[in-house]
Amino acid sequence: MDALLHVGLFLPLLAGIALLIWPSLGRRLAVAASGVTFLIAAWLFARASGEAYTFQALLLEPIQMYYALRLDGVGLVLWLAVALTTLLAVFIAKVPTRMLGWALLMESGLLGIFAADDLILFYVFFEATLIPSLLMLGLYGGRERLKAAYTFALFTLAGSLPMLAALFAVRYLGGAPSFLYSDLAAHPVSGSVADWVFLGFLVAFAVKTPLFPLHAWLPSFHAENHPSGLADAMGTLYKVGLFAFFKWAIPLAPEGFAQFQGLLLVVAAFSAIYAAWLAFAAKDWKRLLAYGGVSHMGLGALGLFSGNAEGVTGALFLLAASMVYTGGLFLVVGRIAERTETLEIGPVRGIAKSAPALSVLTMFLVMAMIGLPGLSGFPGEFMALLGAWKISPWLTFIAFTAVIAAAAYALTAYQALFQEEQNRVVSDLTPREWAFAVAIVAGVVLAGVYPKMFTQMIHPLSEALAKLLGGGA
Amino acid sequence: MSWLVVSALLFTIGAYGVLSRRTAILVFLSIELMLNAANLALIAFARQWGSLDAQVVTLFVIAIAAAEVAVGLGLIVAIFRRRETTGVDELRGLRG
Amino acid sequence: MQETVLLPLIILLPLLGFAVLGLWGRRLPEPVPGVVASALVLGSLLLGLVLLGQGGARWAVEDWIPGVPLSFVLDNLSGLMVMVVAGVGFLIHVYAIGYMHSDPGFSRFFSYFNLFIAAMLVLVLGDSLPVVFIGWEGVGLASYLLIGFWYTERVNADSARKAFIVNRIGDLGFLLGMGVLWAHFGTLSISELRELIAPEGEFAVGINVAAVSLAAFLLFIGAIGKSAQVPLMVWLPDAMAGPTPVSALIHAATMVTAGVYLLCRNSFLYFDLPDVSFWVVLIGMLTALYGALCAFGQTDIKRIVAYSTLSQLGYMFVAAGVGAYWVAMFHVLTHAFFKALLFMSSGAVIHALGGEQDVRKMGGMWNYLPQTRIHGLVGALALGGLPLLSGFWSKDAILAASYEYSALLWFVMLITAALTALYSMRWFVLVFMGKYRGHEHPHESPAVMTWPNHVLTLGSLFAGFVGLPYVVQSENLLEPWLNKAIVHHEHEKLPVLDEWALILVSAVVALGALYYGYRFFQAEAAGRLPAWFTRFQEASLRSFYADDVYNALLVRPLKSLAKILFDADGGLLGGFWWLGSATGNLGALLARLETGYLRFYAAGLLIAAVLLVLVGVIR
Amino acid sequence: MSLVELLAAALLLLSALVVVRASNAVHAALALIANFLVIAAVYVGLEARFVAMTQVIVYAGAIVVLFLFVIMLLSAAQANVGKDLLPGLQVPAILGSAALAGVLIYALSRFSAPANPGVLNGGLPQALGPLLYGPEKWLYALLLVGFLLLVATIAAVVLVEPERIVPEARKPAAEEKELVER
Repeated sequence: MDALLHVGLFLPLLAGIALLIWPSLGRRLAVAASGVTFLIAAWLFARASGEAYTFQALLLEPIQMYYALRLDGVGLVLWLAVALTTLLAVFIAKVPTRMLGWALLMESGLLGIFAADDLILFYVFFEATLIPSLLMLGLYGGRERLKAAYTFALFTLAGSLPMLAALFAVRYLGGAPSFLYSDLAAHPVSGSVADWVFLGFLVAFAVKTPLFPLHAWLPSFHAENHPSGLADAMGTLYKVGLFAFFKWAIPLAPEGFAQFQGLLLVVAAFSAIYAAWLAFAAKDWKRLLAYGGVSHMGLGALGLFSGNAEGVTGALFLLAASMVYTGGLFLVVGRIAERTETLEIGPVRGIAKSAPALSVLTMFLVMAMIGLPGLSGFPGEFMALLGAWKISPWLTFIAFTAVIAAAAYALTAYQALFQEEQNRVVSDLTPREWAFAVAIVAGVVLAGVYPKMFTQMIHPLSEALAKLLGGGA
Repeated sequence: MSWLVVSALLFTIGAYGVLSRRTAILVFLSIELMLNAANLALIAFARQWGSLDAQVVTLFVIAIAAAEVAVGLGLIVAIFRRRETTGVDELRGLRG
Repeated sequence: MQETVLLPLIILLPLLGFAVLGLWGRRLPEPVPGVVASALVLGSLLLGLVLLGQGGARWAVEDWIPGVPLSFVLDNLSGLMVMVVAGVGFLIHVYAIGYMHSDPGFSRFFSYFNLFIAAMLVLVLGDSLPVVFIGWEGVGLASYLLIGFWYTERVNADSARKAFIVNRIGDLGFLLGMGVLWAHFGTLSISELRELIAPEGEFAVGINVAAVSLAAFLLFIGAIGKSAQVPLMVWLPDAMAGPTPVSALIHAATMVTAGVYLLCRNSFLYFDLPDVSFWVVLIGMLTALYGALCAFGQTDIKRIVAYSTLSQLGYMFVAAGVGAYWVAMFHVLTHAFFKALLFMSSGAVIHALGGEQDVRKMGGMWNYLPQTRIHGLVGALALGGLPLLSGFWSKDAILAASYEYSALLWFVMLITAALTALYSMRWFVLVFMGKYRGHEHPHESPAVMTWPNHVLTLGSLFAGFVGLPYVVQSENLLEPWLNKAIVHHEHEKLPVLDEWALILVSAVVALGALYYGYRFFQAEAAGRLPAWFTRFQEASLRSFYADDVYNALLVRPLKSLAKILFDADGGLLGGFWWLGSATGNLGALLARLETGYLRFYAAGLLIAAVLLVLVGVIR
Repeated sequence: MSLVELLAAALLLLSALVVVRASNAVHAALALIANFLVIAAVYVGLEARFVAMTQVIVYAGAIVVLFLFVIMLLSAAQANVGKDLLPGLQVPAILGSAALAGVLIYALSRFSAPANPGVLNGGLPQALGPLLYGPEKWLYALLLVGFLLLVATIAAVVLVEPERIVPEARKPAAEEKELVER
């Protein structure tokens, strides 16, 4: 099992490097590598027995840093989501071959983020993933790409620095013998140190969640990225903030979390409704999806910060699910943009007439995004709501008015593109796109109809966190 | 004790030289003066404490000063070749 | 009650139809998708009846999401709804084979239709609130897809979107209601909640009544949205943009009654909460009156019927509010028959006139459509409450129940009943009486459309006899059968004399109003109406400006605020950039200290040295 | 303080003043040599004989001579070249130096030597050698300094080397066209 863990983690990296050196290897290699990675993730998921897959090797003796991997239920679910989305993305996106290589590099980084069990290792993966993401934006982005890349880099780095400080503080002030999660969790910091440590993590992870007002980099990031949606899908996967809060920030400084909980709940609720509202005014698909994503993560954050088992499970489920459907939507929008040569909402209308299957696929993903029960968007949102209501009914009410707004913005945009008088004839799904559609529909329906498959992996860990926070199950 | 005072005065004079001289070579000379003042202080301390370590350090200072002079004068020559001047005030390309 | 995997099969059959028709339907020749879809619905109906005959069934997956089971139950209450949904649904499917003939989206239509049936069955059979909610939103989706079925017309797409969004407002109430129940009772299974809250026909001791009230109220908001009650009624008339079978099935017979069903299914929340029930009654009463008034001014044949649906839904809510849950379900049943019949007769007329929907260009159909005229007449009379027809019995039951609640309520409902009789006659007279005012060549519908209407006509005539008042039949069929599945308070029966008096009054009022309406609206057909009535009709046509008020108060401000915020959000990023350049400027300011004069720096060094030594010494 | 010592101190300060005030750079360099020689003498008096020798050989002998060479090479004997761009610095320079002298002397006045100092053995090579080359003390520092001298030598050579003609930079290869796959 160990070997599979490492293969899964580094195969995309190697394939990505190979693609960067020899682009003539082509998309086949990218699809094969991410396909194998997905199979490994699925195999590990299927074989999961409740015990996590772990591996440890001492890497840097003087500071007791380990190459430590731990793939527990949450990690497995997220691995599955990342591997599936990346596979779909490199399978479908029409991009220069080298860009596929960068995407594979990102995949390795993302898998590492979810598997790392050593805080330094986590930090390394967390930051290393930034590089391919930035390069994709900088190399293949639109006209304003450099400004967008600056913004993205500045926000991320401004977040990382406090996190680096917090990372050392949590070990040395907490008195842990190493950076291993188990050691750090056994020596949590307390008092005002905990506040500062949590604040440090908070800044870094809020950028990546993203929470208001640190979401400001996101719209331009998506709007300027390559129109194929590959980089956007990978960027969606990179929104790992909720996971990072769950795995690191909250368990390592629970007292700090308790200090900030009220504020965080307010911010999360505000993010949810604010972004949903903005999405309504968005004039192009990518900004719309960007704001929609912020809104969903706001709902997820509300669940996570409520700190009880169902809320946390909901948040993590929502995170994994939104990776797939938001990523998928970015890719589909990319395919549409290729046909209509614009991402703007408005100029092209009525294309459902000539591309019915495409319109159904889009409608399906849009419905998943606005949380239609029976699709993967719903269970996460719903559990987040159940958890959040216990903590703060009013905030829950305010935040979840976002589901009304979601229907409004998503259907308005859908109508503008697909319905009304036809003014453009486009081609319908190609066989390749059919394959993509079948895969993503299967995934979204499976997670929506039988969420138990995933929640039973996540829930025990959420319960553990809730217990740590004193809430109980 | 008194040599320490002399060393302090020498150092001050060197510092004054650095501030008042306008050619690079003379500034450099003043710096050598300051280095020597420091050396003198070290030797005086060595005497008072009876510590040979300070004398060893003095030797190092002399050796490093030699290296510094070699490089520093090389710089002055190279700059002179390009700018036809050794005036320190004229060399102000690095300003905010 | 048996555990059986056949129960989800009831749902899976139409779902299968949805998937198969959606994927491959376009390759099938025309009648095949319709036949397949109808057959599957019929299969569901038969399976449901068999299981019901065996005493009901249940099926569950525990911990579908943590703490919430995926569970279905078929008891008498859901059984009745299965009969209505799959039974009437089957008839309308058959009808649609004729109605949608030669539409390019023929197979797509039946695929959506099957999706709707599947979702509605999930809603009806669900035994845990999230499962009900799956169906709840699923029917919303199907409704959205079908209203916007002819999506190339902008107005259709707009109507579909409006329906979905307005429904979502109610859905939020549903969601939050579940949040309350979860927070206080830790379960969302309906049967478990029922055991916890009302174990023996009474609220359990020490229960948090405030929480139950809140949950009940929030769920009621969900019901308001789905059943188009005041103030969320604005979507239903616009929903008539869909094909007529859609209006018949979704926006008359089944989906819109889901709100009523929700109240009855969760009657254990409401039966002991007079405050919340008062709101239910009030909303229902307002809706009944509002719908009836709006129906007078409409010129679209389907919109008249749509407003009558609003009004009748109001009746059902009143029944549920006063605690007569079986009566509400009774009215759901009879209403399904006669309202589906009315819509499908309208459809037959529209079909006969080549798509014309304006009643001002109709009239005289009595002479052209020998079968549809009977359907239309029976439908209108049943709606109007002609004694002995199904509508009369269920409406009478509601009136009796509201009389027990309050005489004032009874009076308002009676007035509304009179209005109902009036506008149902207006519909009939404008469509069927007088001379034809259009230029088409009307022709009767094919058999595939008339036969379902025959069946519905029988239903409209006789369905009322399952729920006769006790003075006529001491124990009717429906009440004890339904009450096995409903938590409710036993009411004192009215004295025999009072009961007869009420029946008599409503019969007389209905007869009188029907007759007066028949006479009065022949004047409209001839274009001779009193001026006050014309003015009233103008306001009524615009549904008393509800849409305008919403647009002015909500939609436009929210939209423009969204625009403002969107720009402001760009400014937020600008704000971060400003922070960056402010730091840069500070740096530039400090950089001015870097004069480039070597000796200036040396002087700085000297001063620093002096200070350092000073600090070192003094310390 | 003996008379000789006072004389030496006076000579030191005087020659230092000449170094910083002389208008001819050659004079300044010569005054520096004088200063260094006097300091060497003082070192002898302070029981640092090996250091004194080094001072004479390295400082007075090599370094200052190097200075003289450079002055000659650049014909830079004239000390006050060009315009004084910072005329206002004179007064602060004097004041600052005086302040520095003040605080330094004040600092020294608060300092007292230990009662029984160790033995210096006249600062002879026999005494210094073991320290300088003893691996437990200064050996590695010595090696490092040696290395530093080597680097400085190379640096000096590179710095004063006449400029070479740099061949024209290669033009960047035409940007590789990447394949776009369907």
